[in-house]
Amino acid sequence: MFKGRTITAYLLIAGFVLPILLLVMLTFSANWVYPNFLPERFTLSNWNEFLFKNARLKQSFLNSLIIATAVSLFATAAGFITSRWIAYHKRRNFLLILSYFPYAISPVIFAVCLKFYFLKAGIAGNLAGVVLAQLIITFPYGIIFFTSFWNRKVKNYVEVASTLGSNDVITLKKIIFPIAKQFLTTCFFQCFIISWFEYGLTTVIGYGKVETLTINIFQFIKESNTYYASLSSCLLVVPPVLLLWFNKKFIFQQTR
Amino acid sequence: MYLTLKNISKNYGTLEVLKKVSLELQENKTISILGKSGCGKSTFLKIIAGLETAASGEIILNNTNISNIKPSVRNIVYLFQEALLFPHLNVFENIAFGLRIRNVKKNIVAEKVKTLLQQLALEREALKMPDQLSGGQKQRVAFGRALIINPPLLLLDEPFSSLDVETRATMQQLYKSIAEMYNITALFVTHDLKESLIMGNQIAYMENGSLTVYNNKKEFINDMKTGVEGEIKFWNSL
Amino acid sequence: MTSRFKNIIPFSMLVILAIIPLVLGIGYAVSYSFGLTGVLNNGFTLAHWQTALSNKDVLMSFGYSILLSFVSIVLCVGAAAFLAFYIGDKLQSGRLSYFLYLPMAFPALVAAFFFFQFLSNGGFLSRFFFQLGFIKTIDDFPNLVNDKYSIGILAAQFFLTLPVFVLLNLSIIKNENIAALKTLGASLGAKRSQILFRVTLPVMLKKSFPTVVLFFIFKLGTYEIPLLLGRSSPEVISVITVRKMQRYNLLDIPQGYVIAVLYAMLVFVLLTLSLKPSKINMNV
Amino acid sequence: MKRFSVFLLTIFVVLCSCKSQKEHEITNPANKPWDSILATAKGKTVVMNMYQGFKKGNNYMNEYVIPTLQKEYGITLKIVSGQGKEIVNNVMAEKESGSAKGQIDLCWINGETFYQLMQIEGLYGPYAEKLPNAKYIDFTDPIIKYDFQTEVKGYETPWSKSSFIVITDTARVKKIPVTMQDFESYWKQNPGKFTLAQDFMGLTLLKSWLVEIAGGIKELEGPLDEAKYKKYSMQLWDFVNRNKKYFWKNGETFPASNVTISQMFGTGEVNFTFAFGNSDIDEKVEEGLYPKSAKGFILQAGSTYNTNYIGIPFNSANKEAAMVVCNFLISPEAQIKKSDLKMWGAGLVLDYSKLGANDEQKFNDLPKLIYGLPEVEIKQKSIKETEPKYMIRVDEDFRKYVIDAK
Repeated sequence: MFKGRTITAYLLIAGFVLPILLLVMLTFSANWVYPNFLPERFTLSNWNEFLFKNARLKQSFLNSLIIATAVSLFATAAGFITSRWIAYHKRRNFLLILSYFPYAISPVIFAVCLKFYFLKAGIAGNLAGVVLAQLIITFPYGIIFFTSFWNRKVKNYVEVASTLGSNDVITLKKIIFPIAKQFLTTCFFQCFIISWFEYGLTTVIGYGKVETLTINIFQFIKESNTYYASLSSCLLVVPPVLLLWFNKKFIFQQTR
Repeated sequence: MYLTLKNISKNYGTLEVLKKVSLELQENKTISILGKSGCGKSTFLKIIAGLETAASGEIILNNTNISNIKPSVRNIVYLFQEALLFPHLNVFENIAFGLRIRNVKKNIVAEKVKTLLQQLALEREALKMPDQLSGGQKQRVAFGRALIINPPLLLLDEPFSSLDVETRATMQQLYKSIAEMYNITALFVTHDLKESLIMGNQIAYMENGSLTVYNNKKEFINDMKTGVEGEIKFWNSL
Repeated sequence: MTSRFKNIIPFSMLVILAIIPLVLGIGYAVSYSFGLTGVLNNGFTLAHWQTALSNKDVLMSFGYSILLSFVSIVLCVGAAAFLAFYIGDKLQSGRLSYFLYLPMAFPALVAAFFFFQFLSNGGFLSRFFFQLGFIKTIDDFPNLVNDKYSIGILAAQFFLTLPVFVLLNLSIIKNENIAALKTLGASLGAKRSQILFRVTLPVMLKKSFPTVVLFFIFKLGTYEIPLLLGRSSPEVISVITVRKMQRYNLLDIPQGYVIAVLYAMLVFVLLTLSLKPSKINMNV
Repeated sequence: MKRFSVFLLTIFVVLCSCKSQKEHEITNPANKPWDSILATAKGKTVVMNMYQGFKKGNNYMNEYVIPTLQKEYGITLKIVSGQGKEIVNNVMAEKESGSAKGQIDLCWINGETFYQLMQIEGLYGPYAEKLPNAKYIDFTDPIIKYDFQTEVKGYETPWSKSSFIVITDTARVKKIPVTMQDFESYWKQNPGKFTLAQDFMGLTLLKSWLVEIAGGIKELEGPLDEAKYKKYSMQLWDFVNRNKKYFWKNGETFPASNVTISQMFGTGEVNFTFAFGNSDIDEKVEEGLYPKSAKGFILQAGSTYNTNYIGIPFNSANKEAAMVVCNFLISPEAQIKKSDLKMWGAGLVLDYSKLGANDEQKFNDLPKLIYGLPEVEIKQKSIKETEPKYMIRVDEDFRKYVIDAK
């Protein structure tokens, strides 16, 4: 009985770790010919290329980083403020369903429906446009995330503080922020990851001109460039894994 | 009169929660308001504290009409059923909160908090976080947090209802002594008959949004709807 | 009044970032599908709706997506319930619990790419079997990607979603105090199987239902995984929408918008059903 | 709530009613003196849509074209993935939304894409013949003058010529199938070892078979004849459908791109792959992907021979810079580099006889193909492209009658 459970646990874990190991292996590979399990030789050249030569991958990494940071900062802040308004609103449920909609709908379909307006506004194919487009899906996520924060208890804390003589600004600084700190960081990182992982919306609104890591991966897959695709996959997976090591909560998001 | 409430009404949609409630209270006195849950007690207190606005009526405290003043300026402290201690602050800082936001000097804050901690028998708990306290201790901290700013009026919304019988008795005594020491004027809401009799200098009864204020305890006991008589009969029949 | 002014900011943010894009996006799709916008469109017509709805591939795509999402969710929910009960304690705390979160560090695109490298005929598994002598040639290896039974897609989605449901179940077991309920059931004389089917599973299902529906909706809109691991036909909704919008025959584009509108309606209905008042609970 | 919905409705109506404005009639930049074009081009960034499925092609662009343009003309060239339908779609979306500053300045196109871009007036021109380096190109050559039988009229710059070949492995396929009949019997004996992609490569194969069914390209010349197309294409779909059970994965799915097929050819999963351009085999053998026994051959119908071009979208904001890039890409230097097997190995688009002695020498000094077909053989068997509509119809019907048919 005990043994069966241990084996199951380790098998499960092995299933989760294997993809990372194999992807990492591919990044160090050259001439991976069928039917050999291992490549003919291991090489640093792919990494060498990324770190010292290929400006494109580095730029994509940077783009991904900039977009994700901007998106998650704004989505967290805006989501926090807006969710408070919605949580105490009479039509709370209606507004929430409205917020769920852009979050639940397929980003790529949403993007093809919105592309026209982005073109019209002249923000398709640039960083700002991609950030805005990603905000359209992460901002509702922020709202949904924070609605559970604005419960009766928090409302009561605010009321207590105000009867003790605290004005709105002080209450925000001394009561709400400290209580919400954990929520805010978690939301930030989850929005960061949503943005970091985004492909469909980014490729449609970004025109492929705004190259992010996911866009790179897809291009490499199209070119059948397995080694580079693995390399950019690893770049994409490493930051969330680090976050995980830092705090499990940060990466617990609703994987699509 | 120190506190005068005139014809306070409130409704949620078509539901009338408060029907022209009026009340007068002298300085340094506590009035008990007895009522079953959902009779409008909490709304009543929230309106006095300024956390909710009344549909009509006036609140006059110390000769000033405070009906339209923001809660943070009214200084009327509202104590909830739950202690609602700020979870990120320790006992000392919870009590100090009212002074900290008024930018009171550090040494004065320390002194005042220390005195209160003594009076509330919380000295050993000063550095604990709220989740390390017992129910009674939490309520005492909440008291301390309220008292430190010398509120002109204290609103207590069933503050002891979640405590066990013994702690409750201790707290009631503690409140009485503190109320005397600090010259507190208070509205004390409870659904416990005995508690209402113990705590109040004056007693009122609320039902379906209407308030009956009794001139003395005798009148209160004689009123059928308060259920006092039934209670007395029960004990006598034993 | 000040409170009114304070509400202006959240209100306008909601309108600008959520409601306007929603209305504009769907409005555009609707008007395009009826021939009201678009370079090659000239005026109101129901023709695109008629063509799209009479096209077998469109209807099949909806059927296929729904079936695929359903199977994928059932697999995940079933396996997650089993794992949560069987080895829940091991996954809840300790070093192993960290590994449970690993798949969440994978974007769908990378998961799809990995499963292609792993399951395709030239992939890791096939090579492994070859080395072990299970297969003689590359053709002996079964079709696991771009295959008839969508095994590749299901595998990738299972990998991505399983941890979410395991964690969900673990938290429900903890919060709903399932252990106590089980004891209670037993003290009332219920047999083990009765406890499972009358107490444990109903409680778990009821509690996880909104999340399950939400994930069903997510799966309906999935794009990258079926794009890389699916077959040319039938296609899932996202893939067929994008393909219809990128046709050589430009007159087919409105059909893509017909699909988008239908899909949006489906999502809206599902959302409204699952998010009945007070069921909103994202914090699993 | 009511007020709110009215507000939204208003916004929507306003946004919808903004009809795409007519682009301004600007004076054709191509008429300006070249010096001033060069001056305007300096410091600009040019975005180019390009099919990125050729690794060597990407290398040519990244390692040679981009740095040289930067150094010699101060132009930053940015390559963005995109081809055929995507390009047409993007240009159309921009047209619809009336965006005056296009996202893309250059695109690598030909055939049906060109035809469609012309259909929606999505290309800028005419300009190609005004480029200084146009002097090296013979614009009267029918293979350059007509792109899939559509006259180019200066709306595209020819970039290279290439021909369609089939690749197989002589170690695996002893008797190379050439006719459709050969293939049919090969498939029956070797099930699962053949497939075609849903991209231009697969479509070209289908068109080659259409030509074979029609009994030669002569029959399909000129504008698409509905009756003829119906007759021959029905035979084609019948042919594919009755045999697809012998295809890879029983013909239940077809790879999106020929890149996948080439990979599978490398691993031995399939025995045939396809290429535009004769140098593909040499490249991939050298790369280690194809076995040395790989061999190219030409189908019964002949080798479809076409030119691929570069176009400038109508709303490019950097037309001058785009023209400078075009001009550079057809310079003898860039073209000879491009023909180099070590670079790309693409077919020269310049008229050999117009090259200077120096360039001629350089071109002749390039390493010769080892595995590819002799150029002469391809020339002999080359056939011209059918009209673009054939491509469009074959694409549609392949989906309708084969992929979606159950």
